[in-house]
Amino acid sequence: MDFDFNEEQRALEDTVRRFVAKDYGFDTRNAIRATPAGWSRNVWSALADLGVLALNIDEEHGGLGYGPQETGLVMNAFGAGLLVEPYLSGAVIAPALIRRAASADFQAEWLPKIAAGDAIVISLDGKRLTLTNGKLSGTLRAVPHGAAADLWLVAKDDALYSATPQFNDYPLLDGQHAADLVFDNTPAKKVGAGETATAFDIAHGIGLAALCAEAVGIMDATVAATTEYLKTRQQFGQPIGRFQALQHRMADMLLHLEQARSMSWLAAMRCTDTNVAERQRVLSAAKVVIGNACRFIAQNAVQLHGGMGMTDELIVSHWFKRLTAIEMSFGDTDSHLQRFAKLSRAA
Amino acid sequence: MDFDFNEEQRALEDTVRRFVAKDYGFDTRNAIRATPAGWSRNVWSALADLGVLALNIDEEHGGLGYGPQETGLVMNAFGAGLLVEPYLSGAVIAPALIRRAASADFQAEWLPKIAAGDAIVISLDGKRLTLTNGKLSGTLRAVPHGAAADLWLVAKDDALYSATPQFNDYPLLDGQHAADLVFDNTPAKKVGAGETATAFDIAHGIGLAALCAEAVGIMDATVAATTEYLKTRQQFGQPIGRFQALQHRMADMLLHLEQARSMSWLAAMRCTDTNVAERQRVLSAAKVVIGNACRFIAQNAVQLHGGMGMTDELIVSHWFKRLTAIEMSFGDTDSHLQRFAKLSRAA
Amino acid sequence: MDLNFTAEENAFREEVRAFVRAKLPEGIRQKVMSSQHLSKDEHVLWQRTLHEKGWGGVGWPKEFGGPGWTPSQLYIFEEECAAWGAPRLISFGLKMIAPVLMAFGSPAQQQRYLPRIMAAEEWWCQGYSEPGSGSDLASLKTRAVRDGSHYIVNGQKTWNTLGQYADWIFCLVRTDPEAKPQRGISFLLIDMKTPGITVRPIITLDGAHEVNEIWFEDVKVPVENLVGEENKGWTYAKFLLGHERTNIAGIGIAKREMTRLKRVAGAAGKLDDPLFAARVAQVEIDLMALEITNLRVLSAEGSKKGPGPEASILKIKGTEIQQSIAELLMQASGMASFQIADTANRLGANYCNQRKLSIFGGSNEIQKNIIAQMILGL
Amino acid sequence: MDLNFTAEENAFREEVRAFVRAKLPEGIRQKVMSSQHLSKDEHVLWQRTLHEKGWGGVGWPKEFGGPGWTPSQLYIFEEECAAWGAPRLISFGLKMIAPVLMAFGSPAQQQRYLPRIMAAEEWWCQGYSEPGSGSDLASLKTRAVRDGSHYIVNGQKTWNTLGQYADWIFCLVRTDPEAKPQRGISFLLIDMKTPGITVRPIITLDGAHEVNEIWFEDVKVPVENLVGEENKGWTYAKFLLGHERTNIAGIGIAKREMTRLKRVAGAAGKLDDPLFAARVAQVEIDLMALEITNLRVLSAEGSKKGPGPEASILKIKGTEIQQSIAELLMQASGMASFQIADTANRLGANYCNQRKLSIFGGSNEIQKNIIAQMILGL
Repeated sequence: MDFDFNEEQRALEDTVRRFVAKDYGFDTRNAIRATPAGWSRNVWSALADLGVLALNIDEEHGGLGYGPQETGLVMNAFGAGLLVEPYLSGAVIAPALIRRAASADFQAEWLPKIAAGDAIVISLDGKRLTLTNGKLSGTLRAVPHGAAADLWLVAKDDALYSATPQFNDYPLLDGQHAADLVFDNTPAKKVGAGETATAFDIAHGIGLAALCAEAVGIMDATVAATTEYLKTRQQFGQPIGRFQALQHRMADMLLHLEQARSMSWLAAMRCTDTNVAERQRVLSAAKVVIGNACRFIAQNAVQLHGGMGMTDELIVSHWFKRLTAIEMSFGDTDSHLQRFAKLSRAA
Repeated sequence: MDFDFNEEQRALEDTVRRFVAKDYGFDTRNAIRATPAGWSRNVWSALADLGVLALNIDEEHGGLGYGPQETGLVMNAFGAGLLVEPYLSGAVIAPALIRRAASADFQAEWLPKIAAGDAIVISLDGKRLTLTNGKLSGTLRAVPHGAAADLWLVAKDDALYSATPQFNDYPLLDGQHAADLVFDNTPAKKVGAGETATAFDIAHGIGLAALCAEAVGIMDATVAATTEYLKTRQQFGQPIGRFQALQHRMADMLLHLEQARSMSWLAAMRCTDTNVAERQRVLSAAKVVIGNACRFIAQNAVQLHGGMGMTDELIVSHWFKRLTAIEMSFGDTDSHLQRFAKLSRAA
Repeated sequence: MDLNFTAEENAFREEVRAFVRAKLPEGIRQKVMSSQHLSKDEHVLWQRTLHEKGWGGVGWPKEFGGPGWTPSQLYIFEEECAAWGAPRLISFGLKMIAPVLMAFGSPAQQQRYLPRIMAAEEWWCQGYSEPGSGSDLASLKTRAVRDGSHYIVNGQKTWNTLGQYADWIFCLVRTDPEAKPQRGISFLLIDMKTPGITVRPIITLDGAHEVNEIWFEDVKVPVENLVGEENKGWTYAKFLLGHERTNIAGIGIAKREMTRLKRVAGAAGKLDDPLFAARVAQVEIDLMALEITNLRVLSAEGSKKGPGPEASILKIKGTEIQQSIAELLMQASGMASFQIADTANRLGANYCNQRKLSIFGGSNEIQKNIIAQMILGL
Repeated sequence: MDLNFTAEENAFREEVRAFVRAKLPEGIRQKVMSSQHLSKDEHVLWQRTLHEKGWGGVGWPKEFGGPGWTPSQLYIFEEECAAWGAPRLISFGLKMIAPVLMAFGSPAQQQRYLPRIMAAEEWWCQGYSEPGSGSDLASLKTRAVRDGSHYIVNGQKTWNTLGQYADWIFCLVRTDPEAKPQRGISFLLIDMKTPGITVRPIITLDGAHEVNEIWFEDVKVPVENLVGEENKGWTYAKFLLGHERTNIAGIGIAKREMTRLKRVAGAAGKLDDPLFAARVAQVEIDLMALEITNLRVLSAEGSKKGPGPEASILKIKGTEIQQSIAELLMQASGMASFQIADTANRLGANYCNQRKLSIFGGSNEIQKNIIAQMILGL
């Protein structure tokens, strides 16, 4: 066993952390959030320059050929910085799906564009859509960054299609955008076939592991900021961090954080496991631990910041909202707990 | 609304509390517990003299004609004293069942005996027994005080029977006894018919309300004893009750206790309600609140007593065990939570 | 012991119910039922509607023009109002400054201010907390220096709720900086139109403008606006905090929101999920218990003066329950609840906003200190 | 980063597994698997079996006759032993006094005591806590007064685990009552057969005799039984407490009991209850996470000396998980688990007994203090 990151991984982490610290401060992020699109093409180009859009793309297609561990390090940093760009959808999940489910031609055309920041692809689960005579119909609600795409991919009936829906874009409380996508006899072009469902499940799992890493990045920052607040905020003639009840609350927050960190690493490790049951079991366990941690840390960070935690001015309230959203995303805690129970019983 | 007890009720409460304080101390109780039967006929006679065996019996049958409220006051005191006699089964549930389900002749014969302490009747749910040609068969496990009876009553197929099973008596960790009762083509004599299932459900509900009151009596004593311990136990140069984390734990224990007390009163009020759904809804809610409180208060009382809470010498560890048993009796918290959810949805 | 309401109380409930259903405008009701913030005009309209009925002074004794209700009647009134979706009463005038003026104000102050509170002619706000003085309120620093017939006030207040609508603010100010913290505080009434007052909005995490910071820069306050005696303000402040805790459990609102939760969750199919259904049931049960606990406290208050430390039990459990319901409402609709533009439901924003309940009005941590020390004697 | 064990480690696991399965007597295994207390002979037998294999000094370096395992090997060993139902190693000798003697004892002490611990020829027990000194250990009062070549010891120790079997006790005693509490403590080794020692059983709430009180009345202890320097005992005591926390999370035992829980609950049909199944799943998930957290701490320890404050995280979560499993096991069998005579399962008694886990070995409250102060710097 080895719990250390190698030098290459550390360098990547440093690069991304420096980018967030220097070019993606809280004010910058809020200014981007206030624009109609709610995210920035300039930032996207900067991410391409950093190389992080190429992370999940193999070298023959212009990528770096990294995996979930490196993605996790990037997501840690983007989490703390509350990045509002469609990184998870466009640079993690979509390439993971394309690599596994699209035709060679499609890969050759699109993966280099994604790596270079020239195209954003959003992948969709077609289960709730109907496909008749090569045309898709149906509505997908609240798709994260659903309107930010240059190309939409739909996994449906063991094949992969591209199609262009109508959309209704809107901002969410956590600073991200989502869209309702409407397919209405929309022509669908087949761009891959075979093992699509498995590929989609793995890509989705890679996304879930990345989401877990984002949450850990936010929780790390939240616990640190709350600790710092307790050291500086004075009441009754001493820092409030001297009060034992608050100390114990912070200890509980740290317990949640460390358990979440462990499961985030395990999820990164197992999200590409070919054993379906084991992969899903670990991912569900990770989402449960991280969901519980999100809830506990978010609520208590606001509580311990008192009134200040309720203001829009402090980043802690924005971390709170993003953590709340993460708990509800990719299946909520209850649903993963029940999936785990079922898988664990079958095991 | 009126949350006060009347003078008659207060006098009853005083009598019982004085009895426990004077004649049923911790050592006396433990000596009784160490006997093979695990309870005392002498104490039973003393209870008859106090009048508390006549509580749930109407005046025409030699009783006092009281109800669940007065029973609750008695159970509060017996709870704190950890009474090991079969009061709940023999003096609360059985008379409640007999009054509602037995023939007039049977009532006239047995209720006065129960009131006078001359007979102990245990009532049983016959659902898991078979009745063929007037003979009962089947085994009922872990019946509280199942071996302490002079007469066993079985509610089966909307009629009430008396029958005499074989039994295997054993002591439990909480100081009470239970027995496995074996019916093996045991002759059953019909002693009442009609509305038996309803009568049994009401009698069982009256028992549940009384059990809740017993729990509140124990929790009251437990919270008081733990508070006292925190005031006297010194560590780090001060009473440990000065430590804020322990203060907040005690506050949480008090919250549980007061919510439990409220529900115990509501249960006493509604356990004879003729609206089945409302009666069961309140009783399930009460059991959930009291079950959660039992668990929280018992575990934390031991925790806050430290090593002392783990010893057999302190009464707190015996309260712990009885509270643990109560949570599992008459349907555990999960089962009542689910029954409540179902009833509440149907309402 | 009898846990049922009397026939008179039930008749009173019918009267309130009929009145609220007849008089509450549907538009206001819809906003309340979907967790939207109300405008000043909407609040004022409802208060004036109550006033016309003779119910303007909710919680006030008859001698000051109130309806003179018993605690049970007050409870029934608030429950029926909440159930049908009437606005919360704006408490700063009615339930905070009014009881203080009745107990400690001069007859002139009582006559000047109380009728206008009842008639919603003047809106009050609260000047207690400061950036450096939250839980430790007695450390407040806003200074008032006597200068002839005036006090000159300098300092800053914060977490001022709805002060953007206010005509008056009641303020705790330090008049003797040499004395022990609690001994040098006075209680002043300040006209919000006085020069030198600046109100700056604080936007909260749900994106709403509900609270403010207020700066005082050489604000001249006539000495007749002092309540009671100089340097005795801490006594009045604590009296006010006690009264603020009436109806602190928010049972009526919680019951309304519980009904909403069961409707929303049922429609979303979430009650078919046994875990979700169990969590809803657990909160519903806790609420049932708290309602009885609340009535017990009310009943005990009948004999005493004002709510005792038991109110801390109601504050903690009441806010926990309201927060749990808000959370379950959000979870029942999932990420759809996070749409900023969804003003018709606001379930995500409502969850965020309700986090304040365990912070404001004496944080739940402070309430546990009170329970441990005042009730348990630790 | 690689969260898999190496091929060498996997081979080692196979070796341990094969050994345990071949050598552990079935009778002992059955008792462990059903939460029964073991006799002294059974403990000794297992320790001697390990010793014959060369594994008597579990956790010890090679220079003192131990197998010299890495932290990962130690972890694997404990996990495999637990899984198959081997007895817990009796830690008082192996994991408490032995590391202290290795670090601070004289060569003569090391040669005298260590081999007999490894061979289970002498049984040790612990004399730390006193009736007035639990969490606040440094306030201990047992006195040792130097009298020529002996110390004369008077006082009382408590919560002494399995001292009824012990040949030796290591004791913290006060040798300088004038110094600050921590500065006047010494570390003594005392022969349990010395006149003046009385052992009184403490029966715990599950009815078992696992702990004792020990009285010392003019007990003569040769000065060569002092460990290290006089009045420096607090340093050695803290070192010991650090070592006590190796394997504190109890992952191996928790995994075994989790398997048992799923078997018992499945047989009782409780896994068909969605609420119960969810609670089992939650604990299983927490345990999965803690296993990784434990391995992370182990891995970080490789570079450092002894477990740091992170061990407090393992203590808290580990005991919470073990207690939850014990509770679910009890609930799965309901009141049937409360039969005193049911020695074949002891699920009720086991639940009661496991409450000690969050109290002993530094209460979980003390562990949270450590986390807040040592890790978070509050």
